[in-house]
Amino acid sequence: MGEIVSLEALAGAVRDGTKIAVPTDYSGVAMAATAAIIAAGPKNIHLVCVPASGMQADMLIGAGVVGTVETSAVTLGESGGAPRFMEAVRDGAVRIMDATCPAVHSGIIAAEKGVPFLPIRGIIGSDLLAARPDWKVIDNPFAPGDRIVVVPAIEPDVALFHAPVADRFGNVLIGRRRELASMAYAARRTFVTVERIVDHSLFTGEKDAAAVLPALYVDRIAVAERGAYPYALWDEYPVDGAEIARYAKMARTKEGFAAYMETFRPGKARAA
Amino acid sequence: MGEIVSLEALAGAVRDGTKIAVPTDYSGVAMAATAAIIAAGPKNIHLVCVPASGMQADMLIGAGVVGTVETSAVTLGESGGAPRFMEAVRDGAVRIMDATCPAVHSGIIAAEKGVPFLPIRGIIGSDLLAARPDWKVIDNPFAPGDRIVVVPAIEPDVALFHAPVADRFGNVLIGRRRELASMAYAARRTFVTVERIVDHSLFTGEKDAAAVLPALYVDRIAVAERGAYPYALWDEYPVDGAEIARYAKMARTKEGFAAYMETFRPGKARAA
Amino acid sequence: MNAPVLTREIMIHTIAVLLDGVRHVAVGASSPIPAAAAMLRRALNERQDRERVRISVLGSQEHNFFTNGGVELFDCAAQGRVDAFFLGGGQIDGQANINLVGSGEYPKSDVRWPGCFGSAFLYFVVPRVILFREEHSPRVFVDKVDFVSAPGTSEPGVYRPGGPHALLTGKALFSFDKTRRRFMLRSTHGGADAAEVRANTGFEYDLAPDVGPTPGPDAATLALLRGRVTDELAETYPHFAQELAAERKAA
Amino acid sequence: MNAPVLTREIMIHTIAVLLDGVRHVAVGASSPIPAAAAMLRRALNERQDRERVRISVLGSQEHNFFTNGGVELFDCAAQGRVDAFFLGGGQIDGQANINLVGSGEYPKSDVRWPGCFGSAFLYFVVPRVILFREEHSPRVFVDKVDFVSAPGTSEPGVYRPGGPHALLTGKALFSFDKTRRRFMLRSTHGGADAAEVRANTGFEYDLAPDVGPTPGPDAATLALLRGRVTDELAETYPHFAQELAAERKAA
Repeated sequence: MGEIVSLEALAGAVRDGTKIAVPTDYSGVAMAATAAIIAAGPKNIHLVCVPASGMQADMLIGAGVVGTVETSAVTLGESGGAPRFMEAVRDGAVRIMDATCPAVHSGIIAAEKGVPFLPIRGIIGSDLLAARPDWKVIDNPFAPGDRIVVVPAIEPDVALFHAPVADRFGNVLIGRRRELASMAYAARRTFVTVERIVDHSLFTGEKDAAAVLPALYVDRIAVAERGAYPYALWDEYPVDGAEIARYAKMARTKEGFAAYMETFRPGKARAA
Repeated sequence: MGEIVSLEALAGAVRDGTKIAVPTDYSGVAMAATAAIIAAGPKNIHLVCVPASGMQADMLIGAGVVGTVETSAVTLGESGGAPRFMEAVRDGAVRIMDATCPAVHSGIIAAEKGVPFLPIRGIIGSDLLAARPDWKVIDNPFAPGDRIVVVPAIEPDVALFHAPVADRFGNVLIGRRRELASMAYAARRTFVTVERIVDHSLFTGEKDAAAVLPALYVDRIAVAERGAYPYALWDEYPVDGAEIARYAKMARTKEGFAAYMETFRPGKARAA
Repeated sequence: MNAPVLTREIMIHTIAVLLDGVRHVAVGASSPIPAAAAMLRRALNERQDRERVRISVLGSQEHNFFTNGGVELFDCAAQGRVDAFFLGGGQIDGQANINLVGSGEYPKSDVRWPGCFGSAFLYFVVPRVILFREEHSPRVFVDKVDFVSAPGTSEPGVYRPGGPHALLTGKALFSFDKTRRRFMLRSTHGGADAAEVRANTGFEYDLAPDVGPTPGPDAATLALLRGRVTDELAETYPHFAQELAAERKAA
Repeated sequence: MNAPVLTREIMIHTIAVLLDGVRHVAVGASSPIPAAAAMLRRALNERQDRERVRISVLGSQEHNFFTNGGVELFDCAAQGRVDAFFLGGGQIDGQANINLVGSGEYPKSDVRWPGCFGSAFLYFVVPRVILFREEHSPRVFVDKVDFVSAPGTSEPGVYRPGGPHALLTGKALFSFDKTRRRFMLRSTHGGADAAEVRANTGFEYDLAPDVGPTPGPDAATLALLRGRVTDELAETYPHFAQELAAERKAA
């Protein structure tokens, strides 16, 4: 648990068909690991966005490693639509499992709690129900006639995210980004990239402990300085909106995307 | 939200029939508020122990303010059984809703998530199912024949606990005791006693924010120094096991209990 | 301060009026007009010594008091603690159904949009959902959406404390009648009149008896908007605040 | 160091053997013998350069790495991340049903105990549940419990990755056969032999072919137990560590 490895070793454990959960843009996106996964080139991965994604999903899809994308949205935010995602969905090059944010959270939390499903309000009357035959509508057992949606547990093979700090015991600082903890609880294995590893335990008091994901849930840790770039890492560095805009423009064509990816080495270059 | 009031004003809002949720012994037990509630003397309260209780439940029961106790256990730990609880259950003086810890958590979390129920593994084959007709067994909608228990949401009128610090904006430090947050999310109103109130915001960074229950969920705050005594308050003071043992001994009889309660004024005496 | 009232300022003020009485409003990270309106509502309430308004800006570090991760907004809304929220859509139809997924046949849409986000949930549980879309054109306001991300109304028996309260565009303000399942045009702005709105709307709707220009802010409210609210806005939406300032100068 | 091996030390060692292979064991706040056994297992694994053993002491601030509140133990166990746990009971019967609620008619029990705690869940999901009760008497080990807090076995089709692994008392060690739904006496200690165990047990059970004395620790293990493990124990269970030391002196 909490083994410290190279970025390549971490990324290499994402194999063909792996179901991999990633967090949303502001929550610690493992962009350096994303580049390393693309370099390793697994096929047909099932990407679960918790609950949405941006450049990370777009890149993985553009690089051809994704077979299925399960998400509430993929967008480059102020830079517009996610071009590789939009084209792949339009062309049927990836299977899309459209969702709505709280249903993704509920699926992850079902796995966290070891239950096969969770009920959730809303959704009834949405075309999502037809798009997601794996969701069902049942009678509330406590009020017959009250119809309610149930979504199955989402059990990722791997949860992957980026955080500021791990300690050498394998504990990871996640702050108030508790969806990262839920992803780790739900996943069979959890891979984390961090800005740095410290020698002292992150469990220094009850208050500090609140911000920690315990090593029990963490399998591999790799150092990747500025590993969320161009996304922000809270309390560390802001988003580089211009870089995302540059990506958005280049990725409009397959060729432009390829050219962008040629030089995309977040973390690595900076860690040298 | 987050209104700062006197201990008496806080306790006075617990009325006849109020459903009140309280945390377990090591999680911040509002003992000073308990004394104040007993002094106010509401009748027939429905006490939900999340998921178990000790001296707090025993005292409230002994003082005759409890109509129903919903709990996974009531015990004085190393000091033995909870005498007023045991006698009241034996005599039928209180209605007991026996539970198991994770089922209480699931009921609270169901309310937190605004769903009418949560599924939970285990329990099947336990006599708890007969004792709790409000729990049901259904077929897992995703695997017919797989029987699973569902428990209804627990929606307390009031969540009550003790914490080290609130800020003047109504935010409360709860550290890693996240069940306190769940109780507050689930409850219609949340009352918190604290050791002290500070002028600066507890939201000073992402790491510190992880330990905070936001004011949105907090209705009334009262200062009660050493307000968890004789229970521990993490990072503040340890449990006073001798005092609990003294209570355990005196509370064996109604008279002994009455004599103990005559002098039980935690927090108040110390705040003077 | 003496520039004429901009259309965007009318929209901000209109939303602030629609938010009258809310205590907690959530806005998306890239929704500066709703955010400005929420800030104006907060400032107005403070000036009038009324209830405090809390604003959650999703995805913001600064203006976000949630501490339980991404799920907290949805849980908070399900608890009834979010009074108002904003939804848009690539398509919105006359029954207030919204489409955030794509136009054409699903899933291989002609034009694919990002996805439903939280709409299929929040539209059901937030009491006052304000539909907001600046572009007012027949391609947005269609007779029937190609994909229902979230329905405008629900059958009896479906748990639905929330739903559409109003629709605001760059040209018009509509109210929504849940029983009749229809919008009603209340007023127009941005240089449009009722005829232009009719020409640019692909669905049927009712007309209020007194359709006129959407009222703008009074002088004191405008001063608040151009002063304190613009300053607050600049912290989170610096680009938008600059745009507004430039528009005022040019006007 | 030369005191004869105490019964409690045999029990601690026995549990440590039962814990062979676990990676995460949870123990109750007032369970010093199981905690000592878990600490011994951890120390043994370290000496043998084997897998690391994590110990969660429930309710402890110091020896508790959980950060998601009281629910985390149960979620963690449901995820399959708790390999071993300990349960006791006011009554335990021959089918490994346990009763933590009370004796006599429910709910107005003759003797009321604290309640089920997490037993009705953890007994189902923790693979290696060790039943532990020092008192070995017919009032504890009954033919049929008056209230099933948690059943020893489940019908086919009931989700049940976990269940009873062994029963350790102050007099005996039993294994449990889930298919036969019966205990089997493996060995005795604390001055008891098979006949005394028989006389003090209210339920039927099988006999292992070779019932003999429960093996105690070898010299190196005993040294580890009396040294490092007792020191570790003293941090969380100072009273129990003192008791053990006093017993050793008196022996």
